[in-house]
Amino acid sequence: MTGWFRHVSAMVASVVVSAPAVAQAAEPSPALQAEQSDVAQLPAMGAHWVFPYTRTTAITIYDGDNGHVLGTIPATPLANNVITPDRRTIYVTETSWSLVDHGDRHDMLQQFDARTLERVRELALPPRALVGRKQQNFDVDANGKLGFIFDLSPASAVTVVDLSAFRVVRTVDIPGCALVFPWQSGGFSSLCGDGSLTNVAVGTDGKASVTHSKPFFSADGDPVYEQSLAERAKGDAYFITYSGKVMKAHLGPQPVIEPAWSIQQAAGQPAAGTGVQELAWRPGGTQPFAMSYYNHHLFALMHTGTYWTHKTAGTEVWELDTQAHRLVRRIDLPAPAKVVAVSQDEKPLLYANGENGNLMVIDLQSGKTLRNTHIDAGAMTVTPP
Amino acid sequence: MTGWFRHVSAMVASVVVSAPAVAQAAEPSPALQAEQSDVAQLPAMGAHWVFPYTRTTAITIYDGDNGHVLGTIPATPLANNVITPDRRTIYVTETSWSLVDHGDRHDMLQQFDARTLERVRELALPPRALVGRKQQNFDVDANGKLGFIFDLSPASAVTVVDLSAFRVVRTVDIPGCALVFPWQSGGFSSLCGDGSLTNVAVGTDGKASVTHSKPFFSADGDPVYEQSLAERAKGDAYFITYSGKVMKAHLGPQPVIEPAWSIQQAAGQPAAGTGVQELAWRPGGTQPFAMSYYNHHLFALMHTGTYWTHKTAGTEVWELDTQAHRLVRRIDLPAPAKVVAVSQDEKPLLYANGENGNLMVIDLQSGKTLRNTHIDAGAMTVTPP
Amino acid sequence: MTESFFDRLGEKLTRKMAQGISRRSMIAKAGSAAVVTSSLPLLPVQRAQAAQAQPAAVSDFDRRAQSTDPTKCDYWRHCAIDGVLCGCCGGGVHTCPPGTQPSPVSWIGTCRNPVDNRSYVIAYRDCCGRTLCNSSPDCHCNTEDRELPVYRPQANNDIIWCFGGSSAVYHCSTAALVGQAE
Amino acid sequence: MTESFFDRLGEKLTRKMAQGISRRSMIAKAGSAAVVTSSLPLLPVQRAQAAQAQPAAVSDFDRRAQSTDPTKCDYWRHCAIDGVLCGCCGGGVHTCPPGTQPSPVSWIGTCRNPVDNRSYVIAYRDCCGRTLCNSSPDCHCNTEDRELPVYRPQANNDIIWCFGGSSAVYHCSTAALVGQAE
Repeated sequence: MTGWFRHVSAMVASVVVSAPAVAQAAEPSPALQAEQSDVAQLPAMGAHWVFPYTRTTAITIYDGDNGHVLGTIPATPLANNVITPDRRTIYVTETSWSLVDHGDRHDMLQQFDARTLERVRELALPPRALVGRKQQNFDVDANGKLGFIFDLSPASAVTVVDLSAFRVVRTVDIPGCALVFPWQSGGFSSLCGDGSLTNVAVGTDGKASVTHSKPFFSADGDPVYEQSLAERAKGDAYFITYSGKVMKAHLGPQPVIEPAWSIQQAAGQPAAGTGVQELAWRPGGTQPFAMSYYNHHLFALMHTGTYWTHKTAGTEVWELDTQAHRLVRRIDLPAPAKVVAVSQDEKPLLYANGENGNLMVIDLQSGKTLRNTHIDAGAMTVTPP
Repeated sequence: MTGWFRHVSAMVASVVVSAPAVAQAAEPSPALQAEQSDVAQLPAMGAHWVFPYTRTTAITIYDGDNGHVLGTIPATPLANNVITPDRRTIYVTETSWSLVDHGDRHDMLQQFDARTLERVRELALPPRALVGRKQQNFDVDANGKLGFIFDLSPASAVTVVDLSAFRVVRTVDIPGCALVFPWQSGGFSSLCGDGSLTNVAVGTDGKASVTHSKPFFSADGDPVYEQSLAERAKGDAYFITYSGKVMKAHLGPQPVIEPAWSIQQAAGQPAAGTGVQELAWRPGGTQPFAMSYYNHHLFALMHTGTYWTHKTAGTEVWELDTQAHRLVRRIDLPAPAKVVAVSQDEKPLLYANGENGNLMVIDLQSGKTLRNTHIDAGAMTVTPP
Repeated sequence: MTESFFDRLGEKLTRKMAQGISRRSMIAKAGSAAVVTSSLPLLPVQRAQAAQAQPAAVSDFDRRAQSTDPTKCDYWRHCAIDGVLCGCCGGGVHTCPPGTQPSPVSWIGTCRNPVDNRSYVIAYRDCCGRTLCNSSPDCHCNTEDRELPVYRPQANNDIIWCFGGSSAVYHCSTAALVGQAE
Repeated sequence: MTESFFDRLGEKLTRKMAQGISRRSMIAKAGSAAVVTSSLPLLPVQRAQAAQAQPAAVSDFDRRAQSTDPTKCDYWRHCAIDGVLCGCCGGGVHTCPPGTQPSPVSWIGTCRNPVDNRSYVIAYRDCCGRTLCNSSPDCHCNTEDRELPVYRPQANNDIIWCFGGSSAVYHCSTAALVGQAE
């Protein structure tokens, strides 16, 4: 592919047609000149680019400032993607069958160049977990050296990939546990069914050492969301329960977990419980949380409901100061949303994927809704780190 | 696949749960009993089943009488399907890549059992034509012995398949020509850019003998629609031009082509010409024609417009008696449609795929619209022969 | 590459689970060199029974559930289903559409039947091996009563439960009755 | 199976056609044992010029065409385009979006520029090798001026014009200006 592509790129000259300046001039304007086909390249990735999953075929890259499409990364409903901390590379994990719904199964890690969107290389993987898209199925550590890919076949495991050598280092079984929350470097933690963490350090020799933390939540009583947040740069995680309790953790072989605080109490309301008839503002969605890491403000999709509404779309986004444990503001959404994301600059844009397939873009400085456009947005949206 | 499937089918018992007769009886009703999973099979294919292409993933089988889904046949936008004359088999030609949009290309003929919808066998093919879906890309002869698959790579050819032995007999080059209109048996004709037919007889020894008819239409002046109709049982074709001229042909090594008649004149209107400003009722769509073969009534999607509107959606369906060359009736559609199809019984249902993705079902006896439902209907709909 | 190992492990586990052998013993038997925690999920039915031991208040879903139309999301057995109802695809509440295959393993929900006020264990078996069923949007459900994260896999409805079939491609979901929860 | 023969033939033809060698001579040279008719399509530009020799009335599309926004279906060059405009996908009117590849061959339309009232030959080159661009429905066009059936392939917009690339998967369509039609 690449060889042919270079060949064509070399063939095409940069002949540009200048449009006639005056439309209906008395003397005939010169005829337009022939054009050559070329291929667009992208500038360096901007903080306001946004990567929603669209339909069942692609991650479509939008410019959040003007709403233009910048490009397309192929992605079936089974795909997951990660933008590396240096924003130069986009990784996609993908599973496909050679004959659409049968034939040989291929589990792949694909590396895309963020400027050309060319598929630079790809790596065959052990079978990945085939579950709903979420960032916690696949992530990389802060220095972009190791990738962690959740497997479920149906036994739980994580495939560790050396991203420089682009090879599978090893697959680590994590029975009873799931998902990946990367450390700052050299490892990851997974959430377990007994309310604990399993912590896997991967040495430079490729060997894995595993520790188990004590239980700090109850999977039956008030489970931690799969879509809890990992701050790669610091190796921190923000574990959030169905009822809205937030526990900050510093991840590593011996994770340090801070006491829980309540999103609802931070907003001056009673802490929400787990009653199936207990009405409260509650988090929900397929990507219910996002964080602005420069000021550690948490954005949570909130709706009114009882317990067991953890997948229900949010009508508001609550911005919470995770250091002061207090509500900053409540943002009314133009339409109920299942996904929230936020840009990582200091003039942040907030993104929400509506249940109706719209991408909503809200300027967090002015509070204004900049756009609310149907793009067939799906269950996940990624922003550049 | 098949082995495992049989195994499961054998495992599952036919335990059926009877619902409690009285809802809130004073004495406690017996508890519901456990169920086993099983797999549905279909009855013999009914005349009122209808096979619209839905979204980009499937042919969804609907019961035209009640609107229920009966089953799903996988089909990408590159697929084409044929129901055999005995209605026992559904063939699908398909093209896929092992890694979704790259990797190894596979061109396949897949055979499905019409009752179990199991994929019975599949055959690797030479590269197929990747063009808009239409019946004329792939058809079989009236006795179901030979299949003809249009290739374009970009040279034109047709792959001939022995459907009993399930093997490729040969690929016949048809330079300058395209599509397949099957004969009653033993061959097919293709439309050519010079306004002629190329006729390919395939002998029992697998050898192809080719004849060329004289030009009978002008591809530049008033081309014959790709979606012209083939009546396999008789080896007849109804070639229809952009402007609405119908030419019946009996296909074979020496096709006999009858004089053209005008759809518009049959309706008491002036014959439509090819003027780019000439307003008339004109045929159009992605599947603009269908025929009830028991009485040879033609159904044409019609709209008002100038020449070069041959793909425009129809607002009416005109029913035309092809023997008397006269209009039977004009049927107003609930919404503009790009596809028309008709059931092949004597109490026919008319189907139309709306531009809005609706499937419209019209009872041709009463003239009533039975249904107008959003099903993400696409560019083609097949009915049982 | 450990692909073939995983293929085999997956297949082995699946078959054993389908035969009702405890997952704990299986994982121990698999003898993996890596981690074994104490947090192994119990067997589906055992777990569902354990959940039932807690006082069971009636959820909003339960209150509104109907027992007449199994092709709607509010049918009582669909209290925690995520996907397309097979009854809208040529199958039924415990029947896969033609040409698809029921997964031998499934996840488990507990739903209340409004007719007899009993709670039943429901096996949400996916039908697999064929591209997604393109049915009416009314048939796409995502309910969540007692649905737990993927680290409790047998109570999670986000997993494609197509282990052990010819291909793990998801077509639709059934809601077969397994037994009473009491 | 003649698969490899066709693979090779397809590739050879494509390369030659991209270099502007007549298709007639190529097919003759290919020396196929099968049919050769007298109805071979002319070279794209030749054919477009031939069409221009006929009196060219102004079509409804031409009358309504605009010359300012190439991301709309009524932009003058889009008189016979079938597909998604690459300008809506990160590309432009003659530019493929990043990560896709322009097909070396294309089909040909003749469209009238409302600014200079000249007719131009437009090469509708598809950009290939990536799943379909998911742009706004406004960018999905199906216009039909002078569009001919597939037996005149170089005037047909129903073909996926992705011959010769790494994969024949369709992403979007461009409308590059090739020259004046007169």
